[in-house]
Amino acid sequence: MQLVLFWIFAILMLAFGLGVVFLRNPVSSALSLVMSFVALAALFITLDAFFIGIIQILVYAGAVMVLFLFIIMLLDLRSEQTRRLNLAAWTGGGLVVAGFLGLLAKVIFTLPGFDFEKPPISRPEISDVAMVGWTLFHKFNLPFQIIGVLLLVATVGVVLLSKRELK
Amino acid sequence: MSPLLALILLPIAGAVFGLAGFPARKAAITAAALNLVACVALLASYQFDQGGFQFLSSCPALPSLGISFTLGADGLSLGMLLLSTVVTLAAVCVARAPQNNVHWFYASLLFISAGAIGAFASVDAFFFYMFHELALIPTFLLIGIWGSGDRQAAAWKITVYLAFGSFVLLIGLIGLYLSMPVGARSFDMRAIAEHAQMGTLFAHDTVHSFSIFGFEYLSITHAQVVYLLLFLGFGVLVSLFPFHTWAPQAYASAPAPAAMLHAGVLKKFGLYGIIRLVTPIFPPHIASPFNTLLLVLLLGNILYVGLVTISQRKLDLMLGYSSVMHMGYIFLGLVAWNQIGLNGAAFMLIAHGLSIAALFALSGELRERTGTLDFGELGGLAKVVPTFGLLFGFAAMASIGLPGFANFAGELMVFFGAFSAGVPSRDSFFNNFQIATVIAVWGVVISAVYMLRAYRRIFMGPLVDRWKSLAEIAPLPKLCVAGLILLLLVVGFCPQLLLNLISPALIRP
Amino acid sequence: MNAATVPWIILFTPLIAAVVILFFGKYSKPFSAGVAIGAALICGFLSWWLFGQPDATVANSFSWLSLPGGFTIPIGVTVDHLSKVMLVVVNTIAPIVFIYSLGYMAHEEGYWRYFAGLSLFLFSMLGIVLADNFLMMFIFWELVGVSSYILIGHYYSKDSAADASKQAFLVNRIGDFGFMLGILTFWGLTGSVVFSEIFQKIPALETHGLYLAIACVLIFCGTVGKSAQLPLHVWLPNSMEGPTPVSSLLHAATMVAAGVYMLARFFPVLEHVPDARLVIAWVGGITCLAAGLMATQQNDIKRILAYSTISQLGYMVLGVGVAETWDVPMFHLFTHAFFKCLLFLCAGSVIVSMHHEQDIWKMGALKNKMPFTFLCTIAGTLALTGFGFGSFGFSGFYSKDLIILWALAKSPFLGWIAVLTAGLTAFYMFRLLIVVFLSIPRSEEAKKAHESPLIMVIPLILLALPAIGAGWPFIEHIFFKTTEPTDVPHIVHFALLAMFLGGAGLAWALYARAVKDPVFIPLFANRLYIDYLYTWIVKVFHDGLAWLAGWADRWIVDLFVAQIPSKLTWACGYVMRFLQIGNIQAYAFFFGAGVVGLIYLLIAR
Amino acid sequence: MTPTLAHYLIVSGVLFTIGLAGVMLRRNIIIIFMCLELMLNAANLSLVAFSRYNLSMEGMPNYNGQVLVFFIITVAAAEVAVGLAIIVALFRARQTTHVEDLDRMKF
Amino acid sequence: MTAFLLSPEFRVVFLGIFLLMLDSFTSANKRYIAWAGIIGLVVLFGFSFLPGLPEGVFPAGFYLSDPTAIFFKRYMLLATILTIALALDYSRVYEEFIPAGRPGAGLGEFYILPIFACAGLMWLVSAADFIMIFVSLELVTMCFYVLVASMRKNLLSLEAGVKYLILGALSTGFLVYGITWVIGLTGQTSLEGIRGVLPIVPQGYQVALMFGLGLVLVALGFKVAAVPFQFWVPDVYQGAPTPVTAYLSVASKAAGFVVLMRVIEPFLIVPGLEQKIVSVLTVLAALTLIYGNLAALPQINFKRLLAYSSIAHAGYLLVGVASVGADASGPAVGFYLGGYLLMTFLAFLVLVHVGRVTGGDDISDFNGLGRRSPVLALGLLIAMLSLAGLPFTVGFLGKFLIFEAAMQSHQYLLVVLGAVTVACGFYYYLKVVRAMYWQPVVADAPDIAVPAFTKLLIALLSAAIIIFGIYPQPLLAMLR
Repeated sequence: MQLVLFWIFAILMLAFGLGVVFLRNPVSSALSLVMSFVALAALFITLDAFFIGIIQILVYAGAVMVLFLFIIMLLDLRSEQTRRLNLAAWTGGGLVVAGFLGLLAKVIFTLPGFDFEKPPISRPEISDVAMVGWTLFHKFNLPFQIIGVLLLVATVGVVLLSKRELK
Repeated sequence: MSPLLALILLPIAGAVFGLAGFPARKAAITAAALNLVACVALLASYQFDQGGFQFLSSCPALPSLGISFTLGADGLSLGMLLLSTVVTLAAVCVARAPQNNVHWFYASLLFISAGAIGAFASVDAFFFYMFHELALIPTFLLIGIWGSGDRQAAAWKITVYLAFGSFVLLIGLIGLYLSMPVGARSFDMRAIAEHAQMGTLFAHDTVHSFSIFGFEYLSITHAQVVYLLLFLGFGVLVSLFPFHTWAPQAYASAPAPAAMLHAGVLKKFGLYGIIRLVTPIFPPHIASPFNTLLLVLLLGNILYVGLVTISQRKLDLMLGYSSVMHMGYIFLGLVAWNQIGLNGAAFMLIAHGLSIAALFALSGELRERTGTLDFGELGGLAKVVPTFGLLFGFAAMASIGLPGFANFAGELMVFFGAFSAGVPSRDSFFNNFQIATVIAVWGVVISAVYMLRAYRRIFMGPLVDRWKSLAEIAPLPKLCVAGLILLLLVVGFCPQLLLNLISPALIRP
Repeated sequence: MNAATVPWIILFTPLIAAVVILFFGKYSKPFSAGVAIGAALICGFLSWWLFGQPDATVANSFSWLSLPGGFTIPIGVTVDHLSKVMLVVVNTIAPIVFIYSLGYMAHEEGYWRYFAGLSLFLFSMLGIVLADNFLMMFIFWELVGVSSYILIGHYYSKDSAADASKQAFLVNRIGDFGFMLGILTFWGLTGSVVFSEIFQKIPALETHGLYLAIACVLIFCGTVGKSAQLPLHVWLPNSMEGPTPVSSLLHAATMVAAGVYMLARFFPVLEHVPDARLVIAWVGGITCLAAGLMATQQNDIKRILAYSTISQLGYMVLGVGVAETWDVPMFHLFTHAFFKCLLFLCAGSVIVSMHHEQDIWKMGALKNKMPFTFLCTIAGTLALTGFGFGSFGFSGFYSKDLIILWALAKSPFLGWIAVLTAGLTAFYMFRLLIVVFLSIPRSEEAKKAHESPLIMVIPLILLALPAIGAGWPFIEHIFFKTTEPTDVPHIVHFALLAMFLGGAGLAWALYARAVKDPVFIPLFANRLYIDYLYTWIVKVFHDGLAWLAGWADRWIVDLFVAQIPSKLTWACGYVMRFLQIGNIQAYAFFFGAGVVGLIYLLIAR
Repeated sequence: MTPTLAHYLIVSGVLFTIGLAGVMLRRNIIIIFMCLELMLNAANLSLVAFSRYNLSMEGMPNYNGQVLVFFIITVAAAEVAVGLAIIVALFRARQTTHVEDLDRMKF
Repeated sequence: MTAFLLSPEFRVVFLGIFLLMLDSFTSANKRYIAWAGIIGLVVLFGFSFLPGLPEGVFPAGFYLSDPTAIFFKRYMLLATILTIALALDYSRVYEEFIPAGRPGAGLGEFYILPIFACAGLMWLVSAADFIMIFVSLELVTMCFYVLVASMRKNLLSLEAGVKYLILGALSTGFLVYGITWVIGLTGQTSLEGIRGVLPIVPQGYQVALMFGLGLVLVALGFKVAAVPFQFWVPDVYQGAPTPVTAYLSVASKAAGFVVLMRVIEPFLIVPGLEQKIVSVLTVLAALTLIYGNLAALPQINFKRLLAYSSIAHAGYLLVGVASVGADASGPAVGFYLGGYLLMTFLAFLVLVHVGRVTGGDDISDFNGLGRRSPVLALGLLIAMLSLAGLPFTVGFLGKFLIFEAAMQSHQYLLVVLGAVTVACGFYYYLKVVRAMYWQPVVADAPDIAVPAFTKLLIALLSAAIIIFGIYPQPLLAMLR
């Protein structure tokens, strides 16, 4: 059952991922990405990472992708005009992708003992939100603060980059 | 504080004063003259009966690597210092102030001088190396800005070449450093020599084998790598064949004082370095496999470059090539690996420095006057500028090793040294060294050919009309060149004067 | 003043004179001449004084250059019979020629240069004479070369003089090349360069026969260069471009004889090396014949004498090769110095009165206008041709015949060559005498010629006396202890007389009335084409090789060690730059490719 | 029958590769940017899978990995904000979002 | 907690926030903000020499306070000070290219963002945990995205911003994916933990571990501009505002090297891995040396030349990293970076002034600088000589130490390559010297006036280059 679900979501995710790459219209691409993220969130949930799954939908599929769509609309981007088909780029890209996949395959298939089933969690009653939160605030407190600074910088940066010139 | 530091700082001070707005030429001449006086004073206060390095002062610079700023001088370095200061004074006096950037011009000259003096006064191999490089940029600027002919190409060539050579050398020095036992490593030349004597240098020599597809094409020990690197590095700096092509071009393009300083003093750095850091250190079993190679190369200098010199049609190029050629003799003395050859080589360092400086001074003067150094355009000048001709004749004769001049004694020792080299017993004759000596002696004929040919073309024969009103050499350059020649004659008549100074530093078992 | 210091005084007086003249000579002509002549006279007196002293072999040297390892080059004088004789010869002739120069050079420029050069020459020559070791000899050997260079090039504005001086120096250097190698070889064999030490060790080296022979032949190269033996003789005739007194002193009487002197000095070694002496004898014999042949067809008065000098030097070298002691060649050197010097000075006298015309075919019938010169020339000619019979003759008669006798004794072939050359000598010398002084005047100058000033004539007379009598046995025995070979047939004396008469008669027959040369033998007139051959060799091989090397340096060596590496590097950089194509996609692709490559290196290898 | 760790790793690897392909092949900067997000998310998937399968000693998922995912998502969001601001600025100046138009600087 | 918050990084962040407020809530002249930033950073720089915080106040395994970290914290502070100083001189040019409602708007951020970047960099050099590394690296990168693209009216700046954004994000992707694998396989996020676990990690995991580490190396290679991940460098350097370029090429690169050395260190204890890592680093170093030096030869744009030179220096530094076998390799790299800071900033300082007057940054814009402004020319001369590696400059000693380490660990190939490429370096650095001193001045080019503060900076930097080039001990002592 889990396996079936896994495959469903995995195939959905990959298919929409391919959609991002191959759809001409930016809007389609963006929507495809949203779908892919949603499928990904589902996969997270199959891994018992509920908090991450929710965040994925809220932050990614929600906020981030809305931003993308908003910008695409704002800039009024049309579907990518077929300039000339860059054969070199496609062959080169294809080769790199094939190479990377090959290496990945080698890595994964040489790993011993990775085909074991999911081990049961010892204390399923503890909510993973609590655990993530605890880890975040206790163990990873310093990085968390740094992330704060990072968000501040991003805010300032966006302001700086978007100021309009008053004529 | 060692008085040697003053010797290094004086030219720099002269340069700084010049740059700061004082009359550049006067500042330069004053600094150079003071430096010469200081050097002579040092020589006078050197304790000959004691020998060894004196005027020592040391200040740790990089203790973790055994590097300290150590100054000191023994007889050999004093000889080189004397050469440097003498040639510097001559060069600065001979120099004609250019129209633009006079202060930079003199500052560059003084920096070259400071670099050379610093190198010769350093006991620490690291600083010895560093000081030499100090002169690289002034040379670049001097040739590039105030040179003549194809100055840009020449400046690029000499700079990039020397940079390459000196980094090869640097690697060699590091290799030498690393072949000392851990914990006792040092860049101090005395320490290196001591290690060599006690056998702790190259104590754990490792063999590196290089193979390609299983075929081992090179098997070489660490010591041999270091030896080759040092020889190659120093060789490039000294224009060992076939790495010589930078020299003639650069000297031909350089303004006369720069050529004097570089060919006369700075280029001796490499040979001095070999005397200090290669000959006393490497045991024959490491060095001897390369003897044949080195002999072939230095014969390339003597024979092949000699022929190239003959084919030159311009005085400046010819002098440049001739200085390359003479390096071959000095190398021969060094490779001979024995007392006589070593002394001969060291002796020639100084003699050649003086004579080539005199020649470049004269050729520079000539170029200033005539605007050309082409043999085809000159002729019969002795008629109008007899003193010029006389001085040039003296300098030319010195350079071809006429007895009575210092060069002769040097060449003689080199030949004797080389002839007796590599002979285990007097019974086995005609090994590589002797064959090389035979060929090298032929070089004496070759150098006579090009020098006399040049003299014949420039000063003899019917006077070309263009030069009927050529002015005689000015008093100051005349005095300088005459001084150089006088030194050559004094040392040539009594070589023992110089040998007493340098030979205690050149003892070989 | 004692026998130990006098040689040093003799040696250095001329040097001091030269330096003084160099610095102050240009201000006053008489001063230059005075200093030089004074120095030469001092040398002359001291030499004679020294000659009168008994032989004493005291070590009289100091170390010129010595190294801690035991390598020492001394500078020292050796005062033995040989050097005393040579001192006398040199220091007798030199003042005479110096004085003669006063007249000859009276109107020339570069007076101080000339006298400084002469003094330098005298210094160098005396150094050779007094040297007690090979290296000292080599040093002065080179110095005479350079003084010869200066003096030949006295008229440096003339192309021919400039070329001649250069050639003289270079050819001598070629000889010195061998000389130096010889010194090195001897040093290698014996560990010393000092004559006396070498002589001591030579007997022990008999086993190294080949090396010893090679060493001797290499040393002999020095002689070949300096004494103008075949094949390095070409410079001597050309050196006649110098002022005539120079030709007389350097290139006839003394300097060129230094080679023979050196062989004599070296004789104790040569005695042990018959192979080397054979080589020496042959070179001498061939030289004397070839130079004699060449002399027959020269038209320049000085050149005739020059070839004659070469020929006579050939005799001397032959003498070294065949005689039992060094006295034989030295005896000829002794007599030759006087009469050849005399002949040159006579020629100089003629040349001056002919306003520097040197072609004998422009002269003629000068005997009445220049009587003293004529008589002196006759004396010189008879001395040179060895006129005499039985037990009386001119100086050359004694010395040259002695060499011929020894040659016949050792090798009949060489002996007969020498005899034949004697006939040639008579022929070309009488040709000169007849054409110049007898027959008819052939130019205006010849008609108007007059005797030279007294200052030139007196030296002629001073030299004529020894030219006539220096060979007389009682004089000879003061200087030399010659012996004659025992088993030589007496017929040779008649043959020699016949040769003299034949040569002289033939010359009379051919030239007594000739307006221009009735004989033309291109082979001899062109000096056996050797000069052309050398020119060609130098041009094609040496210069060609040099040109090739120059070309190679520029286009091959420089190409490989500088141009190609630098250009190639630059080009590589230039091409690599194009990877930086500016396109993000391309960058991403390169990035990806880099990732794949790096990971591949890490995990797949 | 449940999916194994290898399943997740393969899927995430493929997703990562798809993202990489998109970066290399698409010409619109915004889409390239989206593809970059894909890559980050692929990494997230792997992280979560690892954390779920390699339990810590207490038998709980390795939350360190999940925290990293949290950080990645945050950073990605910030990055998107800044990135889109830059892209908008570019579009305002150049009226294009095509990478091929960005070749003022090269070599 | 107070001690924690008063760690050097937080002080810097507080300074930044304070300045931000100053910028927003007062209408002070923006120059004062810059000055306040400089003074604040100088004070903090001074603080760094005071006795440090007690160990143990930081979460174990996250934050290192070893000498290297302390040295590089000072390094980052200094780099930031210099950047802001440079920005001050650059402000006139910058102002032209930012759309602003009132004069000086946007300048404040231009001065303040480097301070936040500085905090990130300081965290980065102390980071001992992959998550920490990731987060602080992103903080730095974020600042740079903004700074590079901030001259929005300058198309080159925008283009550079986009290029940096895309490629930077790409490298982040690889970094994250690599970290995923490393964390996933070892279960540890801290380097300390990984070091502890590695010996017991099954043999079969090694390939996957190398895969992960390789991807991390890729991302760090991107930061330090190692070939083949250097493609962004020339374009971004050329397009970015000059102070940012300087900052990027010094601070970001230095941090990259620190992290690189920290990250590979735990893996070196496994013999099989060590050999592979070293050989990969060797390949990277060789490629970087060759590419950086050779491609610099034909450059005519000075900024681009400096970009290639920065790649070349990354090559020498990688030689040092690849010589990890030698105990001196860490200090050598540190010293090299220290020298690199001095000479790079000196070069950029001169560039800012020359660019301000000539309006261009081609090498030909430096023609006759020796005449137009002897001070600038002398400064640039020293910078170039030091970059080229001429003795008596800190650049030479850096190369010397690197070569020494390399020889010690028998990296002969790299050493020889280094010597050859140094010769190339002489060529292109001296091209600038040639322009300054050989080439004639363009007709009626005015002399360049240099503010006193800049003169002081040039003098200080030049003096430091020479003094540390002769007496490097103080720097080296800090590193050991």
